[in-house]
Formats: sequence, structure tokens, C-alpha cells
Amino acid sequence: MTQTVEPTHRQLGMTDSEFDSVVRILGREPRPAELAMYSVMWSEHCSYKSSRRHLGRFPTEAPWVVVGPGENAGVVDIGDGWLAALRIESHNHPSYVEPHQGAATGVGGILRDVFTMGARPIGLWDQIRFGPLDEPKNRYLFGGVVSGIADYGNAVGVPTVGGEIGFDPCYSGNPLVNVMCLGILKRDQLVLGTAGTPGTVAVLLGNSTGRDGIGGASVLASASFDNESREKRPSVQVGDPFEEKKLIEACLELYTKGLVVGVQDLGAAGLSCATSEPAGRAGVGMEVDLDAVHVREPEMTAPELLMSESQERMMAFVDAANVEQVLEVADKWEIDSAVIGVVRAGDTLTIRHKGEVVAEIPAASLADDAPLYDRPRARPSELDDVWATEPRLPDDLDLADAVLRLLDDPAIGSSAWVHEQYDHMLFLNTIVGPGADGSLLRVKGTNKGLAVSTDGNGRLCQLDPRRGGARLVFEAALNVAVIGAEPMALVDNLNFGNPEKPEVMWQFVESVAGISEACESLGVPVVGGNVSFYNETEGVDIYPTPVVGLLGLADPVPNEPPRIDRAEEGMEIWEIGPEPTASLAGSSAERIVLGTLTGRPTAPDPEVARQVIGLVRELAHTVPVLHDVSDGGLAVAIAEICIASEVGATIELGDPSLLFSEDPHRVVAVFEHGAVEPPGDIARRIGTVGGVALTLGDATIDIATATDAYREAIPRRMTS
Amino acid sequence: MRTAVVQFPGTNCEHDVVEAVTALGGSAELVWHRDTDLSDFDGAILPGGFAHGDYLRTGAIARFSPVMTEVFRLADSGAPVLGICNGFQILCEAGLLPGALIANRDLAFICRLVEVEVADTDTVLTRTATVGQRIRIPLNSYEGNWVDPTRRGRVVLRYVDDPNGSQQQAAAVANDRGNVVGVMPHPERAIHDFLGSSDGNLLLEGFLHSLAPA
Amino acid sequence: MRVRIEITRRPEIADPQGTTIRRALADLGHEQVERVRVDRVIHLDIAGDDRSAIESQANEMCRQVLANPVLEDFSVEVLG
Amino acid sequence: MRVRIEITRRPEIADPQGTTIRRALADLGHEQVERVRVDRVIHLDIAGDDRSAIESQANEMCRQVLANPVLEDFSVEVLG
Ligand SMILES: Nc1ncnc2c1ncn2[C@@H]1O[C@H](COP(=O)(O)OP(=O)(O)O)[C@@H](O)[C@H]1O
Ligand SMILES: [Mg+2]
Repeated sequence: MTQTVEPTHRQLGMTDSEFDSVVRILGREPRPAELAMYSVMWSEHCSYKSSRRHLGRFPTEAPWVVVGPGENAGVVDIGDGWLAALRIESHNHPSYVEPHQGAATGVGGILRDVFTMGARPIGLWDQIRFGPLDEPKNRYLFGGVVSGIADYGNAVGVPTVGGEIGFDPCYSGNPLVNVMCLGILKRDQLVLGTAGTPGTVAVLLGNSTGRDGIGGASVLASASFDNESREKRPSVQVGDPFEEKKLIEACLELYTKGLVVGVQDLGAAGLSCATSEPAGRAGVGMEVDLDAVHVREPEMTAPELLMSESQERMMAFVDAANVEQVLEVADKWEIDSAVIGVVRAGDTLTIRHKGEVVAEIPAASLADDAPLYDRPRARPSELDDVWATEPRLPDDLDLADAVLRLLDDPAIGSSAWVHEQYDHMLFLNTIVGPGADGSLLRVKGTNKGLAVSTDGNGRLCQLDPRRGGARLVFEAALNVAVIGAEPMALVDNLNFGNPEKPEVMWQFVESVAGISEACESLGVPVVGGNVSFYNETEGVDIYPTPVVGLLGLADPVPNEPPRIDRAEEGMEIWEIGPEPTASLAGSSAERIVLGTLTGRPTAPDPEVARQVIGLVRELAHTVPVLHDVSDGGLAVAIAEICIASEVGATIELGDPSLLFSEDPHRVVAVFEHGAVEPPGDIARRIGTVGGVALTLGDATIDIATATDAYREAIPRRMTS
Repeated sequence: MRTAVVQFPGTNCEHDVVEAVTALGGSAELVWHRDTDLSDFDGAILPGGFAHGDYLRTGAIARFSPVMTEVFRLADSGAPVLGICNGFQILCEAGLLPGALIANRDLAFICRLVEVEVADTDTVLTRTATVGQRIRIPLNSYEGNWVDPTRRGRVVLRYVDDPNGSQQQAAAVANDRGNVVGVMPHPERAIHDFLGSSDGNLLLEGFLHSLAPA
Repeated sequence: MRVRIEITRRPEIADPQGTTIRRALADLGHEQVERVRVDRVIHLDIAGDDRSAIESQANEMCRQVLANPVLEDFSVEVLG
Repeated sequence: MRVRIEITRRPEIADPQGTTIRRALADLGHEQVERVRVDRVIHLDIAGDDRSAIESQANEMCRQVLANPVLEDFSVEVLG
């Protein structure tokens, strides 16, 4: 029997033609360390080789954009001398392998992307999706991910002020864990990921380098998932929020003192990335000495040192004259530091280990010459049939029972079980925290507030990725408008299946188009994002699940921002926005009552969207309650107001399809009679607050019963 | 009258405490845990966070920081010393307060506004409050469950609804003299109505009043 | 019967807690301490007297909930 | 030398972790488990070869910092 040994490049996940490109670039066979570097840098996760040519579709420009896509985080100008930095990142595959540490290190990674820019991180948002909670495995994953985010976020000292929770069987073998971070900085503190000019010194800060997570993010996140994934377990990384907290404070002190030329975090692809990217960006070369790297384990090889994804490390580029001071700051904060390299003229990245040159490559080639694929695309053939089948509620539907079932759904019910495990109050900025439509953080010393909403909806995007993608943006915009903010910039996290399947590529490109069109219509630039492919298990892809994070600026912050717990006996209930159609395609009612996924979601209307967003933003300064209509439609939106305000309501409308419709651009407003006069063509009165029950046409739901269902939706499942 | 706000590696509420004290007209300054001279200060606050990552046990490593010698001296002299959340845990580990803090009954981190009732007004935290008075301040801890096998501790604030299993529903505890107090919920997080409550000011005012020689 | 389960972190997995404690001990003058690792011991009282049944049940519990198979190894000892 | 320190929670102190684990085990069908207690084991590698000096140093570290006397007892074993 002959045993065939896979060539090294294939073991590292590289195709034969990618290997040939390396040979062509170098004009020779790569050395082992060089091959290691190309393999991680050219992985799907780091190179965006399947997605890059499509991401160019995003609109990225606006007068307030300071840094667009391409750096570690996007940066926008919010006035008064302040900038905001934002980015979103996924940790889907690591979180399936080890939910607690996978989620924790995801938080650590996104924080580094933001404080790399010179910003102090002030808020985190998590978007997490799992299979149904009646399966023990999913409860384990959900509980582990939430405790991982809590452990890391709380201890690192950055509040988690919002997010999203979803459940669907398509995520059972592949949960989604996305995290967004927002930071603020003074204009003159902006730092970029550049290596600077020849003579600049590279200082590695923070954790020691170990074998943990060798090729972790890049390999795990760049291939399909199957039972072999168990074998990849040694690549699990353990987060150390304490080290990261010290690293944040040390870096911020370096920025305030003006001691760095550039900074790059060490995330996926570790040292390979943190040397080649900054050098490539600056158009310089670099000499690196791996023997200077502080290590956790003895006898590490050069490829291991270059591929390790050990957490909580940063690379600072420093003028030679400032090195002493930089090391002192590191000492003060009790973090390790090591001078590991120096920038050289030219474009060659030379890496030495034990006195020998182990790599000598054009620095920019790792990023710039990465393969670029135009993968085939095909519209799923069954889509016409799916669109032709409108979901219809049964004529004998028990409306009250259906509303209670929706409120008891863990994706709709109260998120308190999750967000009360997160410190969401640190820094005294949280004016509107988790559990509301969007979050609102004040910017101290100004009248401004930063509003953020994150939104994803795999079901809508499965039915129509273009309309779905666009509707996410409009929904996020409405969510920041209800707290008085104007949409300003967007980051996106594109969670998709296997890009080698033409249907998945089609979904991807359609979603990008939908998000782009909506952003263009609102004048919102995309300033950064992330792509996560290969979210499939045993050949079955997840629903296409792009997630958007929208930053809005409230200027000024409303004196009393609308909240859903401020409805009072006798107030009027209005619906603002277009009259809904009876379409239930992709809605929560379709999922919970019918258990199907069919029909074509209603198209968004950019003109109406702009009108409603503008109107709502003004109302946010005067109206006590504003709540956007989303999951569960009008019925759930009003029930949530009643539950939070501990009061009943009467709605004349009794048609379940209209009450459960999730058609876009709609908001519920509650206010005293005559307090405001919303324009009649876009707003209509639909009911009155009062009593102890919610009455929808002929159906009556006791608020105490509704409250129970809503509050217990997650806890009763997690403690069963 | 100056308050030292002690910053350990891993502390994260220090700036919030400075802001809260300053907003009330007090004067607060950060001191690093390696500082060894607090002679310019009239009192100290050990703020919340995760000193040394909460590794080993919460507060266990922090209590050995060089600055603690000065905290002991202040406590000894009768000056007001307040530990908030992680600071409370450190004061227990240091033996300046009785008992210890263990994991919450339900083994989950709890961050939410809670209601507490004033049980004792003869302390630097509650001297401007009245017994039985109820106030709302945010809890934010995993190890907030106070146990005291000696049953000697003076309970200063009690939770109205027991969130974490704390003995005698204690939310704040004092030493015999009443000048060293540990409080698990965060008064500095309840200083503006737009943050959900401004009841924390009552407690911080008590502390500031105590800085003046009696 | 009394069962003793020791759960140890796998050697290749990073141990930030151990590292931090080592530093703290060095600060306190115990520089001779070269490595620190913190593990868990779980004592169970289990009703019954079939030693081998109890042993296999304890192993099952470790695999199910007590240990995290990704990060930890475990050993079971029936003390009797 | 390798030193093994076992830190046990005093019986009179509540053990939320033990209680929670017992409940979780019962939910999984292990109702025979009557009690669960979770303790910590700390392994130290200490430079030197004077067994008794190392033992007394380890005891000192326990009293000082590794154990909390309010909650815990400890035992030290020099493994050699
Ligand atoms: N979906 C996306 N939309 C917009 N920009 C994106 C998207 N995905 C990636 N980018 C941008 O491409 C750049 C490359 O990211 P990269 O540095 O490889 O990420 P990481 O730091 O996580 O390794 C980033 O600036 C990012 O903002
Ligand atoms: Mg980055």
C-alpha cells in the first residue's frame, strides 16, 4: 500500500494554483516560514479572496468620513473635535468549537481593531444566533457564548450596550457570533496601521506568543465545518481580558503622549499580518527578529511564531528616539514589551530566526497579491415557486393565543436574561441601553449622543437577499431615528454559507447590492465590515445573514428620549409610516404560527423611508413613546409598550395579517391628545392606552399574562 | 478635602467615581496602586472593576498592592474609606471589613438597577440618609454574595428583593467604627436622572460630608 | 459513595490566571515559584454501592457537564 | 519541586457552584448525586531542593494569599 502525503501547501489550505503564484512572486520555492505566511494571509478570512471584488459596490464616501474601509476600523467626524471609530467582526466558527472562549476572544479582537485607531472603546454590541433552545446542545452554545461575552466585556471594562438574539434551525450546527465596537477619540489622536518611514522601530506589546490558536481564525473560518473540526480543537484560544485592559490603557497613554507613528493589532494571521500589512501600507520594507519575541512556550518554530494567533498583542511603530519612553509606559501598565524589528527602505520583509533568514519576501505581496476569485453565481431555481406561495394565516386563528406565542418566543421575548449579564452602564454614558430599539450613548462635554442599532434577518434574506439586505439598513435607520439620531455611517458583517456554491455567491452579491442601494438612498457610507463564509454544516448552508451596525448622531440629545415604558392611561396610539400590506413573507408570525418560509418580502421604498425617518427624528424630541414595528409586527410592538408601561391598550384593528405584518418603515407613537399633529398622509391614529388588557379587535390579552410570557421566554427555556 | 480614588490594574470604574464626586463639588484624584503616599488625602475610594483580572479570588491580589499600606493607615485614623463593588471585595480580603464575597446564588453576573433600604445611618456612607429610606442604584457583579461566618458585620444597606443570596440581604457593610464601608451596588452610576436614577448622590454626599473633621 | 474528580486544564491551552498569580507571588517575594496552575476538584456524594457503576457514571458526568472537553482533561477516583 | 495545594471551602460556607451543579446533574438524570462540592487545586513549581523549606514556604503562601481564611482551609503536599 502506498501512502500519499499531501504537499505542505495543501495541508495549510492552499490550492495548487495559489502555491504557483507564490513561486511566481518569489521566483523560487518558498521556505517553510514563507509558505506559512502566505497560507494564513491568503486564507479566505484574511484575504477576502471570494468577496473582495464585490465589496467595491458599497458606497464609502461622505464628507464626514475620515477613514473608510481598509484600515482596522472606520472613522467618522462627529464634530466638536471628536471622531468615532467603529467596526464589526464575527467569531462564528471558534464559538462553535468552544462557545465561551470563542465569544470572549471575539470581543477581545473587535476591541483591538478599535483602539488600534487611537480610540477609547465605549460600547459593544453583540449579534448572536443559535439553533432552537429545545435542544440541549443549543442551550449550551447560547449560555456559553453569553457568559463568554459577559466575562470578557465586563472584565475588560467596556460596556455591552445592545445587540441582537436570533434562533433558527439553520444555525444549529453553525451559530453566529458577531460583535461590534464603537470608540471615540479626539481628532489629533487618530493613529493608522502604518509602519512609518525607514528607521522606525517595531515594538511588540502585550501577551507572550504561544502555540495556542495557530492558524485558528484563518483556518477555522476559511473552511467548511464537519466532524473533523474536533481535530482542530488545539487551535482554541483563551482570552485574557485583564491583559487586554492593561493593553488598552497602555496604548491610550502612548497615543496621548504622541509616542507612536502607527499601530497594528495582532488578530488573525498574527505576526505575519502585523508586519506585512503596516509595511505594505507604508510602502516600506522591514527587518524582524523572531528571537526577540517574548514567548510562552519554548522551542517554537518560525512558522509557528508567524502564524500564532495568541490574543492580546499589539504592534507599535515608534520613532527610534521614543523607544525608551514606550517601554516605560508598557512597564507602568505591567505589560510585556519587546523590540522586534526595524523599518527599512525598499519593499522587502526580512525575517530572521536563530540567526538565519527564514523569510525574505515583498511585504506588500502578502496583502496585495492575494488571489482574487470571481466565483460563479446562480439564482436558486426554486425561488420563483417560493415567491409564488404567499403564507396565509388560518381563518380560525386564535389571535390572542397567537400574540402570546409570539411574546413567548425567545427571539421576541425580553432579552434581560442576556443583557443583565453584561455591564451596560460603565462610563455613565448609557442614556438608552439594551432592550430598546437602538442604544444611545452621550458624548461627555457635548450635547451630542451616538446612537447605534444592529440588525440582521436571515429569513428575509433567504427569501430575497436584495430586499432583505436593504430592509436591514432601513430598519437600523429607523431604530436610531426613534431616539433622535440621524444615520451617519454603517458597518456590515456578511455571514454566508459556502462561497464555492453558486447560489451562495448569488445571495452574497444580491445582499451587497441591497445594502448598497439602501445606504445610497440615505446618504450613509459603509466604513468597514467583515465577511464570514463557509457557515455550513454537513453541506447545509445557513440562511444568508448579513448583519448591519448603523451609527447615528443625535445632535442635540433629546431631553427625554422616547422610551417604551412611558405610555400612560388615556394617551393616543398612532401608527406612522405607510399602511401595511397583509404580507407575512419571512415574518415572525409566519415562523411561529405557520412554521413556513415562503412568499416575497415587501419591497422597501427609499422615498417613504426618508420621509418617515425625518419625521420620527423630530418627534423624538417631544413624544414620550416611539417604537419601531419589526419582529411580530404592530401586535408585538404595542404589546411591548403595554408590558413595559404596565398598562393596557385598545386597538380597533382586528385583522391578524395586518397586525402581524412586518412591512417596513413603520413606527408606533404614543402621546397625549393634541400634543403633536403628525401629518395625515403618513400617520393615523389606531388606538388608545388604558385598562389592564390589550384589546385587538375582538381579542383580549391580559397584560399580566403577556408580561409573564414575555419575561420568561428565555429564562424558562434556559433553566428547564 | 481631597479623596484618593485608587486605581489597580484592571480597575474600571475609577473615572466614573471621579466624575460623580466632582459633580457633587468634591475633589477626587486618581492614585496608582503602586503609590505609597496618600498623606495629602482625607479619604479614599476603592472603585469597581476587576483588579488583577479577579484571578485567584476577587481582591486577593490587590490587597497586597503598595498603596494598601496607606489605605490601612487612613482607615485606622478614622478617615472615610469606601469600597465599591470590587473595592468592597478588596476591603474584605484586606480584613478591613468582615466576611467575604462569593459567587452570586444563581452563578450569573447581574447588571441592573436594584432597590436597597438604609439599615444603619451611623456610617460615612449613610450619614445623610434616614433609616428605612429606599433608594435605587445599579448592581453590577458576579461575586456580590456576602457571607460572614462570624456574624459580626454591620449591615448598612439591605436589598429589598434579594438578588444574589447575600447574608441578611446585605448590599453594604461597615466596620465597627463606621468609617470603612463596602457597598456592592454602584452609587456613582446613579447620579443623573438620565442614567435611570440619581439616588446614588445621597450616598456620595454622605461620604463627602464625612471628609470634613467632625 | 464519595467520588473525587480532578479537572485539569490541558497543557497546550493558555492559562492567564496561572500567569497572573505567578507574577503576584513574585511581587510578594516568592520569586522561586516558576509556574502556577489552578485546577478544580469536584467531590460528589453518590447514592449506591456498585463501585464500577458509580465510576462509569462519574465519567459520564464529566464528559457531559463537569469538564469542558475542549480545554480540560479529567480523572475520576472512587474513594468509597 | 512540584507542590500541590488543595483549597477547600469550609462546610459552613454556602457553595452556590456546588448547588448549581447538583441541580444540573439531577436535570440530566443523575438524581443519585446527593452532594457536590467544588474545590481548587493549585500546582506550584518551586525552584530549590530543600523539601521542608519548600513546604513551609508553600504554607506561608497559603496563609498569605492563596487561601482566604474566612472561607477556606488548605492542605499542602510536596510531590517532589
Ligand atoms: N463586508 C465588508 N464591508 C465593508 N468593508 C469590509 C467588509 N469586509 C471587510 N471589509 C474591510 O476590509 C478591510 C480588511 O479587513 P482585515 O484587515 O482583513 O480584517 P481583520 O482586521 O479582521 O483581519 C477592513 O478594513 C474592513 O473594514
Ligand atoms: Mg484588524
